[in-house]
Amino acid sequence: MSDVKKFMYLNRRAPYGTIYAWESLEVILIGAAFDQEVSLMCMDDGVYQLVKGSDTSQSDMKNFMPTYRTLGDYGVRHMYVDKASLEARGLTQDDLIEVAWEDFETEEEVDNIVEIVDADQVAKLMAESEVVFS
Amino acid sequence: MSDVKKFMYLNRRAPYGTIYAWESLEVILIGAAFDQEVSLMCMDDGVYQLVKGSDTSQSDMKNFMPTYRTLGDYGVRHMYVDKASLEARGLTQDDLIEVAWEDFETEEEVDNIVEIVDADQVAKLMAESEVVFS
Amino acid sequence: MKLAVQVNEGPYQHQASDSAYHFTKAALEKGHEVFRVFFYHDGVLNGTRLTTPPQDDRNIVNRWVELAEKYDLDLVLCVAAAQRRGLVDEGEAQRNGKDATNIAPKFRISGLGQLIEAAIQSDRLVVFGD
Amino acid sequence: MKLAVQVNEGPYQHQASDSAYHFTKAALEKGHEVFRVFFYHDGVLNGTRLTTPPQDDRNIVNRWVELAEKYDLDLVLCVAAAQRRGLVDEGEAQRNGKDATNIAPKFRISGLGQLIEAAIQSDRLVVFGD
Amino acid sequence: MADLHTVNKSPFEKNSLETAIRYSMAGSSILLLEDGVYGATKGTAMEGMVKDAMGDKKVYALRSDLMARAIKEDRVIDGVEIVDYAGFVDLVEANDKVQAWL
Amino acid sequence: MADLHTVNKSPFEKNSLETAIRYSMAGSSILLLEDGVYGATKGTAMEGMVKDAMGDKKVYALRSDLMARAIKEDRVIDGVEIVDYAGFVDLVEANDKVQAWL
Repeated sequence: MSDVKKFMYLNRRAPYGTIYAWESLEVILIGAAFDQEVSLMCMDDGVYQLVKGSDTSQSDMKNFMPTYRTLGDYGVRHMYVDKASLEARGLTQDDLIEVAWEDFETEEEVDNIVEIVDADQVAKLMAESEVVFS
Repeated sequence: MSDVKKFMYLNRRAPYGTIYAWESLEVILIGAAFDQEVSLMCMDDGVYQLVKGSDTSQSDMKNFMPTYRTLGDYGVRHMYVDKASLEARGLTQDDLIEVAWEDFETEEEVDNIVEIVDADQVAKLMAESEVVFS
Repeated sequence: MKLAVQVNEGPYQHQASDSAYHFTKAALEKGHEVFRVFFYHDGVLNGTRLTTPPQDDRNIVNRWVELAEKYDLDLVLCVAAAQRRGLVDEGEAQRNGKDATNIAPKFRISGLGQLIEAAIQSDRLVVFGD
Repeated sequence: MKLAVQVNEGPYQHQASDSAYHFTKAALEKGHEVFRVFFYHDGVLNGTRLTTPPQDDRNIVNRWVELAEKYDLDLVLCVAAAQRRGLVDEGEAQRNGKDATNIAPKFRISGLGQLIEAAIQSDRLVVFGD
Repeated sequence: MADLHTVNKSPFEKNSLETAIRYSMAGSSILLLEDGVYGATKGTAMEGMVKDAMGDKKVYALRSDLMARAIKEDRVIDGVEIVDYAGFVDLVEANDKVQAWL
Repeated sequence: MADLHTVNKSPFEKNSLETAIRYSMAGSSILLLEDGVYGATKGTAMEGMVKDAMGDKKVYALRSDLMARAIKEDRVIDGVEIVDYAGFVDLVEANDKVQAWL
């Protein structure tokens, strides 16, 4: 068995109403140290995790949304968003954050790794993963 | 303010998957000592709380379903079941427990206080209640 | 107006405890009376003094304690729910042979009758949960 | 087969901890290896020794402890989740100035890296939650 | 007789909002809070249901929860009234009772 | 490449079963457990969806959870295979990975 696995973090929950979004993000941050091949999949209410403009100044809750923008620096290579989930919620790519990625060895750069995918692609991407974190 | 209030216990959760059904039942049992006017409303997955035939012998969980049959003795006067919720789940009154009720002072008896009600009745019954426990 | 507040979820995991806190605080600041805050189901977990949340996050338990100190609030944890989930005061520790307690100051453990009584005595019962 | 098991919910409130226990026990009885059981989110609440469930109900915490004793299971509570929710061992009590501990025997508190490592080292990760 | 119904679930995750609308009387108030505020957003698959409900019910949404979820005022369905916690308390007082659709 | 998808939510409360069906590949296995076993019942509003899924996927339900919820074998949709926890373990072994639709 190779020591590099394809990790998929599956996010289906809205932020703030429950802690799942935030604590799942903590797994990704810690997981970066293990140098796996990491993707994120946002579907259902999980697409709300990537919507920009969160303001918790009147909630007395920690605003963890800016952390998503840094995931490229934590070794996350792809952040997929399910198209149908996004559309049902009246959202478009313009509503979502942009996350840049750079390979410091090859100097390969990607401006934005947030990518909208359709149902067939979602199914295929999840099937190709080796470990799914829920 | 009168010391007798119309209490409505609103049950919308399936038993066993979470503890809400069981711990809500405990409230009703304890509440009996306070001699209020008590009704139960089961809708959505809450209708599953009244389905007969539960067997937890292979689950190592406490089977609390028989307790529902005794609620007439705990001062519950009505156990309402939302018709639409029942039908969506392919259930009929035959699938539900029967709960007898007797007024020991007037000797008034009711064979079964489990009653299927339609949406308009549900809305009206809830509106007429003075306190709703969720 | 006299209020009873019920909290069904533990701190951090669900926002219910946050909402209940902000609502209770707003009611008190408006001069309303809060007869009792009753913690049920996982809500009893709000009453532990052993939490250490991250420095940059809110301290949910301490917030309740401070509100109770300021307004002399009655914060009650349901005893049956507390026993299942390991919330223990001195009395419970003695009765159940536990070697430690974890209840926070200003919270007390009592029976479900306290919820029923609060619902009867108050003008409104407001429930926060999952 | 080498298994990693993740438990995301506390005992009693959700059935997830029951399911995880029965699955883990069945796997061990079939001769599979369980590399680690990792408790995350409210799952850390499975690791308290202060519960006193009703006499006629299962004791979820003790069940985990006994399974760990029999099969030398590694039961790990996530430290960040444990701090938020008041799960404390000796080390945590010292570091965070707490006057009591509540962790059950056979459980240990450690970092999220333990989950990642378990996922890498095991053939399958099986997650139980809400 | 008028009641306040509180809904704290995303309408895309659970049917609480739909059920609250169907089983509440005309003249009721519905307060969206926590993840429930997603139900107050324009342009979603749920917008029609909420607009229909506003024919005979009043819908409110909690400001701090809208803000945390990045729902700006111009994305809130017209006619939904935005309130803070003080307004929440006033709604509780103005109605006969509160029913939580958890 | 074949995966085991676990669903522990009532299909009437949350869309996990629907999502698991839609986003899993042909040849996948779906195990219903906890409140998820309600999805295995005959005669419900969800039966058609489950039967359709069984065209190219295999559906399983956990026996102890069916029993606790009073779902007798004759009420289980034909073709849904009932397994115990040992069978659950075998399914985990037989598939490449497990995906939990929590």
